[in-house]
Amino acid sequence: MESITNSIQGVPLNHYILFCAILFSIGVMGVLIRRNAIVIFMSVELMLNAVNLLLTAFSVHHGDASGQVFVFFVMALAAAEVAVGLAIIVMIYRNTSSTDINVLNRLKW
Amino acid sequence: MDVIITISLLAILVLYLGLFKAAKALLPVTLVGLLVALGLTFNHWDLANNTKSIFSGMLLFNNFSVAFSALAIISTFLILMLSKDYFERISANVAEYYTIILFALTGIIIIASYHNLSMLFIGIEIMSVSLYILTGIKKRDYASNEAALKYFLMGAFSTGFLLFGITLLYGASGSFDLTEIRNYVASSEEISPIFYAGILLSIIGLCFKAGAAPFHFWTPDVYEGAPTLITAFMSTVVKTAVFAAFLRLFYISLSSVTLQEFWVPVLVVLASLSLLIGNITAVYQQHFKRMLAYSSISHVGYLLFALIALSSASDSAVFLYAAAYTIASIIAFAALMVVQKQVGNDSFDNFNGLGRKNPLLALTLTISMLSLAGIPLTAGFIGKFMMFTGALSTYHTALTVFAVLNAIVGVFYYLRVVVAMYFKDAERNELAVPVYFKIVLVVSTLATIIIGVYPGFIADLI
Amino acid sequence: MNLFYFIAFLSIFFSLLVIFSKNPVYSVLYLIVTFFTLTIHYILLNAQFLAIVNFIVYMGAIMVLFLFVLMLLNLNEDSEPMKSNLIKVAGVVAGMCLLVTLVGSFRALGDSDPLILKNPEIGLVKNLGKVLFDEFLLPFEISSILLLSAMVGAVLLAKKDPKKI
Amino acid sequence: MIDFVWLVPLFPLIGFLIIGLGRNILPKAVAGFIGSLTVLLSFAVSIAIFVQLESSAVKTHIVPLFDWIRAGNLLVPFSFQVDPLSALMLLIVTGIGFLIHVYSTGYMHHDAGFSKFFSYLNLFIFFMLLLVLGSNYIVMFIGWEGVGLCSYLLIGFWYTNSAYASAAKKAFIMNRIGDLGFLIGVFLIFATFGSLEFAQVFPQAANLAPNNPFLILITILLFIGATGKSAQIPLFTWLPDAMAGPTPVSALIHAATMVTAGIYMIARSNILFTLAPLTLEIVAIIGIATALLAATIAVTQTDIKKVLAYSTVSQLGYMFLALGVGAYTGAMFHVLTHAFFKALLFLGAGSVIHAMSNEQDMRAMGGLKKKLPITFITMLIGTIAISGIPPFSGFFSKDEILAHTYQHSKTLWVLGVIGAMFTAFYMFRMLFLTFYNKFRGTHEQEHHLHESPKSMTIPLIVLAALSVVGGFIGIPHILGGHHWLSQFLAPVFYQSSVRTGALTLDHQTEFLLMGVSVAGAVIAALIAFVKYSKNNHVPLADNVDRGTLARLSYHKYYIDEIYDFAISKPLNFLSGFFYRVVDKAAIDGVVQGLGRATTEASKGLRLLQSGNIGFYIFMMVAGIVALLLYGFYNI
Repeated sequence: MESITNSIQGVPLNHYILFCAILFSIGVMGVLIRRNAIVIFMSVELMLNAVNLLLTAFSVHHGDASGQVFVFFVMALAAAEVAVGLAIIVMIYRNTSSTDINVLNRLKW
Repeated sequence: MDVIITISLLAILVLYLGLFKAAKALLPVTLVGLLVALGLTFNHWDLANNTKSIFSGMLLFNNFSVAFSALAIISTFLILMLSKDYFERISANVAEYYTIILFALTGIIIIASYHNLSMLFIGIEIMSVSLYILTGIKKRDYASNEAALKYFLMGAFSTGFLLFGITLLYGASGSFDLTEIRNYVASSEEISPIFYAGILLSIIGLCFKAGAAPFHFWTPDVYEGAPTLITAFMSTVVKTAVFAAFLRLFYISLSSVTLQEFWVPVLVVLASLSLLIGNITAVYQQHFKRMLAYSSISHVGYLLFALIALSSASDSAVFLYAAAYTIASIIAFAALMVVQKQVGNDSFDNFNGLGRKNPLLALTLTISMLSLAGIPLTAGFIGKFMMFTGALSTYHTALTVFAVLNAIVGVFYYLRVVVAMYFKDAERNELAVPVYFKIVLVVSTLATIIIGVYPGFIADLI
Repeated sequence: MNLFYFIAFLSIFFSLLVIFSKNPVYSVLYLIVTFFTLTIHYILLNAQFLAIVNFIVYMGAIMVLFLFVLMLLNLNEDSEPMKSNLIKVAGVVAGMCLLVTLVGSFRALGDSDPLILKNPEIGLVKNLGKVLFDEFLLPFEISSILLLSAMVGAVLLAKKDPKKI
Repeated sequence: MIDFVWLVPLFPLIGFLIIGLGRNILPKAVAGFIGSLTVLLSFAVSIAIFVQLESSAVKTHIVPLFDWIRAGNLLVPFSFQVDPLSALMLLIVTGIGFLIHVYSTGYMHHDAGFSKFFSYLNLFIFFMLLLVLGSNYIVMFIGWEGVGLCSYLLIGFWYTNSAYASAAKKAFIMNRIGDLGFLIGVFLIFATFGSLEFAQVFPQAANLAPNNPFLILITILLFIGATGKSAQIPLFTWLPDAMAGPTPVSALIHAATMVTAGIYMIARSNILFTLAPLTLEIVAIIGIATALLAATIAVTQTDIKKVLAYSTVSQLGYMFLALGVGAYTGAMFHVLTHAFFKALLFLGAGSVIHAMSNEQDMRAMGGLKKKLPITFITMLIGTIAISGIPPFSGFFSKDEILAHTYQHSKTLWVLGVIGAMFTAFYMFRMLFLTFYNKFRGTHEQEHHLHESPKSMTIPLIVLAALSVVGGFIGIPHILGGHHWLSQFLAPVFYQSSVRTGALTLDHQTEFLLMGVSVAGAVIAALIAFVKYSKNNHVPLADNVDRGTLARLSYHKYYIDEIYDFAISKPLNFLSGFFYRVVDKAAIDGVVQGLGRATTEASKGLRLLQSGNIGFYIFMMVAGIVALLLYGFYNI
């Protein structure tokens, strides 16, 4: 274990921030370019994970455990959100036989 | 804390009542439970106002929290009084709806009393997840489905930003505790740039939940698609709670002068955009509910004034405005539910001639509209007045002028329904207004006028 | 040190595949791989507890749920309508703008302190448990409301109504 | 009694509540009785207050009720200020309000909405009293908004007619534009002086140097508010349309009380305006321009109420002229006398309309002198009073205004005299068209003609008496009086009068000025007499009755020709031009254009709400990027 963790010695904190920002932006991009509600939702999960990693990095940086505890809460949230979100998608699929978000635009103006 | 426990236990109790098919008892039990919670809330009232945070700094249940929790509980109480026979028409699982509303209320009380960003986050998520479900409870209704999906996808998306913001605040300051964050700001010579970015992203996340432009896009569609009772809940209790959270974060942690110089311009832009988009778009709406949705965006704009002019008076300004807005909106939604139920459609034409057939309904709705429009001697005027004087005392003259202009536009569309009720005739039958509705209408109207004439007793609370 | 960059590269690569693969099922699979690389990141940071939770909850439970729903709804490549190329390009451009502004406002391209494991112990279950059940006890308990609410709601929404009411 | 001033607005409020809540239960007689009684009680209290104030050494009393708004350093108490100015307004509002209530019991007797009408009327009185009693700008603003609301409700009272509803809407929009100015002005006052209490703002303002830019801005904004409420250029077009409401409403709201709120407000804030000479100049110019414009339009109107409406606009213009030249007392004097004779004229017109079975067109009237003797005599008195012929009340107030104007600027004075001539002309025209010569209506109408009931004629007689003697409270020194009103109001205008100085005309000039304006009025009245009574000229659309003309003697025909060529044709043209182009096209067009622009913007903006989630998220991301860019440049 020691040897593995040693391998991050010397990685600047900024590179973690940069990396997580990239992952986060990829998630945003996914939300923007896909039409399937499930894939959009998956992209949102990607965004959350990027933030989780960043939280952990900060936690390690500050030597403070609360960041990692927070990640734990975020995962609980993610589980709850996934359950509800997928239930909504299933419900809609029953009514419209589609998960395409472009089909759903009757409410407008 | 006992309030949170009471309400969550109440939720579970209601769930069990549903299991035992005690459908008749659901509403009374819920209402009684809310009254108990309200009593417990007032129990926390501290005249000296020097409450300490509890649970290792997780919660700070001070007078601010008491006031906002009480407002949330009272509004929920009033809204639930409108729910008699409402859920039964939608689905067989009535108990679950009460449960989820109560869970949402728990979340709301948490975000009115958090003292740690993790509590803020969990509170907001309890509230949001419950609302996603409530929006979609008309399972076979296409509009409700669509609203639920829109709300859910955009809500989850914005949660990402809120979370990112919190993360950055943590990354810079090394703590989730509001006081620690303030100490970081006060003690560090140079505040890290990621802290600023964290402020921006938190603003984005909270503005989404509150429905401020340009993060408002979900509001009209979701409000329209969701069942009216839930819309009432969302546009009143939820909005108030988000602003309580907003205010707490900014007042406790981010109120230093250098930071204010940074985020005040952002909020000025967001507030003006919200005012503009909300008011202008509402003008052309043909349906009452959608009009209310757009107008709620504009009210977010007014509420943001309190943050722009952040001071010790912001608490009572937001509280007063939120109370006025909440009460008036409850009247509007109650009237809307009556019309929707019996006419089936909420376009303005369906309000024609109500003044003659349903004088009580028409009168209360008129007062509510006057209050929303900010006409003097109603609560809404006091709210707007506090907001505007606050903004002026921090020399945001141009913004105030712009807001006053917008308020004038607001008068137009609010009075449209009044004109329809009194000045247009239509052959129509009297609408039956259930007793529960009448109670809510009369109580809320009285509250609107009392606050309007004598705001002292409520403005001095905090 | 190089291990971090290599894993980071893998994460980015697979996450790009997630959003660009046409078939939603592949997307899920790539996402699982991405999450696996993130698990490795957690291990690198010596956040062992999170690594395990990430592995079990995310890769195990959540992604399987996704896959399950995809299979249930029988969504494959044919049924997924793609957005027009213009929108795709616009989406990518917007995402890049977001990235640039994010990074710019973080000033993340400049020099900074290297990340040092000041206290290698914090990520261990023993230590986290102490913090979680002491300082963060309240949020932990409150989370149960969140989960309960979500459970009730998910059942409520996904359940098929016996008859039209 | 002064400490019980809150009783004054309380009575009408109680009346409103009783009538409003019991409007389906109370019989008409009871509703009318309660409505009138409450205002009478207020009037009694007002008299008591007035008497006490007159004898008391302290002229300004603040009666606090409760602390209304307290936020940070801002404290807005709900309190009333009793001083000569508000005591005077109290008497006008409650006194004339009472008479009009009594009148309405007769006038509205057959109306289905009788009780509703009285409840609105009482509510109006309540708000009007708040407006004049408030000791700060916020209480004043409440009254200001409240009277606007009541006026809106009352104009649209017969809402079944869509033209009436649209008139109500127009009045509301124009008033909102004015209110906007007022409100921003009030906010600026708060920002500048840190308070909204009159008692705190004015002493502070008195210490400022004249032409302070803030003061100029504040006063201009307040004046914009006044133009909306008091129907001045450019926001005057709502008032003629407001005649759609029942006639007692026109008399009470759109002649005697509400429309003078703007003058009251400026008179109240006199020190602010005195220190902003630029604004005063604007006020004077707008005032005289409105006076002339409205007077020319009134010349060709054929609807009896429209004539009176434009006349009101014109007289309000005079009051603003008075304010503009610093004659605050003169303005308030004219408010008072105008309240008497214009309420009288409106009520008289109402009596005529009542008798004519709701006919308002003067072309269908004529020869009513014998059928409606009381109405005729009282309206004659009113007409003489408004024309400024001594010794009736209008003479004194108008003369005072013109004298001050002369001292200020000769040009304005000339214009003022011309306006006064117009006034005399169109008022006598109205009188002759209505009461002289032969009846021109249908047989049914002729058969139906009757003098109005006592409840309507008694207020007319009282008002007529007041119109005759009302001017005696302000007899100028040169006529042997000592101008009681000016002495009474002196404490209110003290700070201003120190700066502006008194009237310094010598007696000769003053007599000359009086002579000119009286002569002008008499000549104008004579022209009207010749044209509309002797020659029986009826403003029928195009065709002139040649047969009638042929019978005229050569000499008179000659005069008529000259008159026609030199005065009548251009005048008619001008009047029509102002009516069609300025009133209808330009001002209404702009106002409607603003409304339409908002609607169009609304149509456009709502397209943003496309219903597509992808688009929404895209917009959100755009917003986020914009915010982050801001962050990038500002960290």
